[in-house]
Amino acid sequence: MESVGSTSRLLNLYSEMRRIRAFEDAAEEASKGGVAAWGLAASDKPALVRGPLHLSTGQEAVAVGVCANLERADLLTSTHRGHGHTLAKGADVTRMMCELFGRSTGFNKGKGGSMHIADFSVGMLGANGVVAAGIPIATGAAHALKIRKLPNIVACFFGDGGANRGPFLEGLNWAQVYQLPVLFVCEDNRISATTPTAPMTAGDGVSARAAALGIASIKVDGNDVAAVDQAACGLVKEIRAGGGPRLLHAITYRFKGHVSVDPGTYRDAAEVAAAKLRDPLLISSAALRERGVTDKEIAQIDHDAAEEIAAALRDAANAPWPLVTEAYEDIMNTGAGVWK
Amino acid sequence: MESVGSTSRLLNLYSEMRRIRAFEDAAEEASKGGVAAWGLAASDKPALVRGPLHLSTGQEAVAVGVCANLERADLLTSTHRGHGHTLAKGADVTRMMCELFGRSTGFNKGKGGSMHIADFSVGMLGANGVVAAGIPIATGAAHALKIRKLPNIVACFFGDGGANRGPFLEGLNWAQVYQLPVLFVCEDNRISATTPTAPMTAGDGVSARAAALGIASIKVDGNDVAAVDQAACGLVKEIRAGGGPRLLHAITYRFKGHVSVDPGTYRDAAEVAAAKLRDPLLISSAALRERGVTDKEIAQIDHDAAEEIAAALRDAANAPWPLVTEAYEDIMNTGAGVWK
Amino acid sequence: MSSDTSTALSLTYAEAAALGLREAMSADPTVVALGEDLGRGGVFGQYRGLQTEFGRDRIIDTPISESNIMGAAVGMALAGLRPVVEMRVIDFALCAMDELINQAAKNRFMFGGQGRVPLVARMPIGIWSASAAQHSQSLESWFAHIPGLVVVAPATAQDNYSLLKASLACGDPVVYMEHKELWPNASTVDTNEIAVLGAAKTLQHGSDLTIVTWSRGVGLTLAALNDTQLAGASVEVIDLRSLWPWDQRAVFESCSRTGRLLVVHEAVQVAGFGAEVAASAAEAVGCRVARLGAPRIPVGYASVLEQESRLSPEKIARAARALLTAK
Amino acid sequence: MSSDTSTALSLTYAEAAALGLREAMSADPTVVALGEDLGRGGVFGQYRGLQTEFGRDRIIDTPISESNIMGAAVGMALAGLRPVVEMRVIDFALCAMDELINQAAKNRFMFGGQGRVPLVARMPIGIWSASAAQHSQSLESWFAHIPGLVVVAPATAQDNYSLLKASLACGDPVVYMEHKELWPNASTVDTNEIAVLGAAKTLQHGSDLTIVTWSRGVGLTLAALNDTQLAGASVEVIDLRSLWPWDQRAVFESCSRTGRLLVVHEAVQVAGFGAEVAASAAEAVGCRVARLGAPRIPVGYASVLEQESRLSPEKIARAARALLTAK
Ligand SMILES: Cc1ncc(C[n+]2csc(CCOP(=O)(O)OP(=O)(O)O)c2C)c(N)n1
Ligand SMILES: Cc1ncc(C[n+]2csc(CCOP(=O)(O)OP(=O)(O)O)c2C)c(N)n1
Ligand SMILES: [Mg+2]
Ligand SMILES: [Mg+2]
Repeated sequence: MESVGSTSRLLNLYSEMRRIRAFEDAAEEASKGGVAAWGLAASDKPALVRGPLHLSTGQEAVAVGVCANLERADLLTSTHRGHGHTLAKGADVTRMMCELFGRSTGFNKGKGGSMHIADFSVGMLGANGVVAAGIPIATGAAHALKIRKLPNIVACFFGDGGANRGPFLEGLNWAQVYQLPVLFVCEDNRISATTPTAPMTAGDGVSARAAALGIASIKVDGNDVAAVDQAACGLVKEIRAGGGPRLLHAITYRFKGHVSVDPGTYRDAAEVAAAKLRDPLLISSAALRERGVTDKEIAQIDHDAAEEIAAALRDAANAPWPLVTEAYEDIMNTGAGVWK
Repeated sequence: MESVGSTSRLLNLYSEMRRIRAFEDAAEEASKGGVAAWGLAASDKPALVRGPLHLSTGQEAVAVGVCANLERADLLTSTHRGHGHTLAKGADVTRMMCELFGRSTGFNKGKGGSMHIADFSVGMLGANGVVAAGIPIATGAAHALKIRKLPNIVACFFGDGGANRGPFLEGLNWAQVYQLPVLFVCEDNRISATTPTAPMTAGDGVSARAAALGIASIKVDGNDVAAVDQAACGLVKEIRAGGGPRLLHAITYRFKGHVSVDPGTYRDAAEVAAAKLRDPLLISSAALRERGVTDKEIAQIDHDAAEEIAAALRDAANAPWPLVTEAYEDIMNTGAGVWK
Repeated sequence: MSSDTSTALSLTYAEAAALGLREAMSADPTVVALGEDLGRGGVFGQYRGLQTEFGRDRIIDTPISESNIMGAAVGMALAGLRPVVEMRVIDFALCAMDELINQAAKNRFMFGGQGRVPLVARMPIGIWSASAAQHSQSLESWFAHIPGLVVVAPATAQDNYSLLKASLACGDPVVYMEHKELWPNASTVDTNEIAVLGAAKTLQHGSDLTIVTWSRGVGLTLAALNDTQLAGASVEVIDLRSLWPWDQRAVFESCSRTGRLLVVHEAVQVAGFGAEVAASAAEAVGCRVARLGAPRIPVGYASVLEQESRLSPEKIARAARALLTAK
Repeated sequence: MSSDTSTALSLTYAEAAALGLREAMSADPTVVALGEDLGRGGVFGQYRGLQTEFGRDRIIDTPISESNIMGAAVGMALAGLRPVVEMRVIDFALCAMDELINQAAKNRFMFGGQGRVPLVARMPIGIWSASAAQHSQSLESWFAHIPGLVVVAPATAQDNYSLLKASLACGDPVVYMEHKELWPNASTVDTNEIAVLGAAKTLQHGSDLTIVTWSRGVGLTLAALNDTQLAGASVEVIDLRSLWPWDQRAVFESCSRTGRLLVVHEAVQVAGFGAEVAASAAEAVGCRVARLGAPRIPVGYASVLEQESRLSPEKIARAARALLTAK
């Protein structure tokens, strides 16, 4: 990509965020209906996207700013809120949408859905239904890269709530002990499902915890994609140079409820409204306008993203379902299907 | 007990350490024989104390210095290396030895042995066969004390190696979040079984990790019982005053192998020899002599300890075995025995 | 811990549990609950209103720290409380297995009866709402295998009220498995009904075949009785309700009358608890046995895949018919 | 991964495993091992000499971080290595259950076959040397229950060589359960013998009764044949060797000849893997079945208590006699 800070790069970052936003909005819409939960009654409209759908709406700048600094052969582990990471790492929108629709043409052949979205072909090793579970996996992947003397790195996304789970300590300690090429990225939206994270978290947060393990970190405005990009760029350079792990602490905000069917009524409406004034798309487009990018150019990007997602939705809705027999495949070479 | 720093208190501390040393030496001797392990062949002499026996020889000052500041109604969780903590908390030597001998008169009726030594009647909630597993239990016990508005505190011992397990983070975070009355005590003997801990540990150690969680700590010479006593005294006062958790980082040395049958040949003999010059009993008796305590007085203490342990050994050797039927008791009120 | 007034209320499975817990907390100040998001009522509303009523000290919002949630509950229990542990879904309880198995289950024995660990670990089980492989497990056989654990799996609102209270009263660690698909099911709850752990309920009497099931399997089995495949068959249906202790007497008595036992559960069939029930009956009674559980496959996301792991009245009826006509 | 020269060596169970791993590491640079104290040869000498030979990058000493050991192995496997994970004793593997069950076992399926997790998780099982309740478990039925896991339990030095190599070659996550009391047992190992996962070994032919067992149960069962209680009985003994896949064909064929099946294992009997074998045989063959496992009690420290949880030739012979004379 173009050099950090250049207008053309910022245009790319904006455009990538816009694609993610469009994807999230479409997935949200497609998830309406279905089961009763979070205080809502079940609707009779059948949902096209079923199951827990954790939207990254409002957090796009973190995924995009970090992934702008990754190569295709770099690896990535994600959280339950993984759409943005997956798209930013280069995954195909249509195959992703197909997966959310549970179709056999999805990345996971309809076996995983949103919570397990992955595209191994671009190094995206998977969203994860278990908080903080990606951290040990990331350290192991980085360990393998080091042992195999490959030049690549691993980006490991996790949430602020995840930093209170044991694997956070075990994984960061491990990465530093073996001096592994990992960039830990804390997407700090300051909430864990329905519970504010701060009162559940002792001390000065993830950077302090990383520092106690000798891991340097940068704290950044996670809604400003240019700032995330710049910070990630520096940290990734240090990691690629063999400097061991680094941590990026990105402060952001979750515009939506915890899952798509959660109206998030436990949050103060004024807080949400204030946060939306700092929408990463607004910040980024304002910055672009300051550099002379026209409204028309921006509108064109927005339009292209909308078109791309609309096409993906159409393709996904028409894609075939998995065959029943596929339930017995991809498990183990001995075992189910043969042995049951 | 007498005021911190007074000679009579130091005499008590010395005497308690001497009892523990005598206990450990006796238990070690009684464990000889048994199975092949750690490069040693099985002996044909049947061991009186069977199973893994983790001796605290050389680390007595930590247990004694900390427990001198605990009330009987305070609680304590321990590690696999728990004899010293148990005795220092006030447990009866004979019932303890009986437990190691697997007799029905032991604290655990012969069901637990050394690795699960406990005396709930003095608040000692148990040694533990799983590294760091005492930490969450300690936080829960402290949480209960707080909820029940009791004035007591919990002392939670763990090893340097245990600080790399997830429950260390989860437990310390928890204690600080709920402002619980816990004293975390890291017995840092700088080794984890056969592996030096330092190369496996990132950052500046447990104090730094605690600080990152907002928990204040003191680092102390863990072989100087007076120093441990003084440091613990201050921390315990702060905890009792409602100040939340504290951490004591005590540097010490494990004189023996990891378990009694481990000759510890992986350690440099010179290192071990040097460490033995800093035997907590030597340091303490020298300090006592400087204060005018006579050799005779010290010899009397040593003699009394030896007598007490010898009596315990005799009683234990003559104590009855558990009945077979006891294998089916103390499990659950419904279940085994009734339900097969 | 029983209520003074006799009442028959119409409650959902979730509401019944909340009521049972509420009554236990009112009666006994040592009962507390801890877990993530409890203050907002829990993921499924099963704690709704309780934090307002009992305060943050007794309905405790916790960090995302499953190991410490379970481990702390052990310490709380040893220090005089009766904690209810919320694991959200059983899959996350896998983050707390040392604490449950090595620390809670063995405590009483290992320490020679010096202490007791009266905790109730709630671990919602089962397939629900396209939640895929990491949120759909039913691992009851794991816990039945562990000495020191009581294992309970209520099928109805009534039982989720009565069995939760019995579990809170039992004094030993209980793995309490609510099924996620049962939360909204409403039925009449008699608050005077006292449950005994280890007592099954015979829901339907019959003479040709005994079906033993529990949890979500109960409703599906009752529905299967209307399937044409079972026309003319006289089927006895037993809801086991607790898997440890389990009601061997009721099951053996029934199978020795019917001569045929089918065990039905949603969990994977291989090494599921159905194997224990079937093997025990084969040993003790020598009747014909068969099991119906899920194939040994992870639960898939797409409906067509998920369906392969689900029980259905049709599958149950088919398995029952096969057993009735065997040999 | 087979060696070039045919050799019959006398090796202990521990040495056989070390040799198998050494050959695999020599043949394939992607094979690594990670765990605590491996550099010093492992707790039981089963890694002796390997760090010297292969270096610290491939025989990796780790922090005491079971979650991360197992989780890192998943990441290593996804990134092109074939890790051997050492859990020291199975009880500590309880600290890594999310990583094994949710992350390793389900990975291949959940991600639609995009990746594979070829890891071998070694979890020594069993009662050994008065180690009491937290170091004595045998939890094979847990893993047999989990889709995606292969479960292996070698009984001899030969099998610890051949099955370890087969496990390393299999490409899916394997729970590899060595029994701690077998480490010193020496026997002849033919390095050309290739094991197939899922193939049992019939160690003794007979016509009156089939005994199916594995791991430590194998030697004790063979010893039981000399017990006077079994005088005159013709007993077939099958070592299952792997519990998933398990050799249903061999077992069913045998029980349909003998009409009687006894399953023997050290694990707790309730919901143990014996229940699966017995229930499967009862369903498929309709033979008489019985199980011998440990009572549902934690393993006690004192010998007299520990003994209650142990198998013995005498107990096996008694159970076999009871089945032979039943009805
Ligand atoms: C081990 C575990 N515990 C609990 C959950 C339920 N859960 C899913 S997401 C979530 C909140 C996570 O918060 P955070 O890490 O900050 O990520 P965010 O949702 O804010 O992106 C919780 C509690 C889980 N998936 N895994
Ligand atoms: C979870 C767990 N992993 C591994 C072990 C095996 N083990 C027992 S003690 C020990 C070393 C512990 O080191 P440290 O915490 O420093 O305590 P020390 O033995 O030095 O007192 C190990 C690895 C265990 N008991 N539990
Ligand atoms: Mg968050
Ligand atoms: Mg140590």
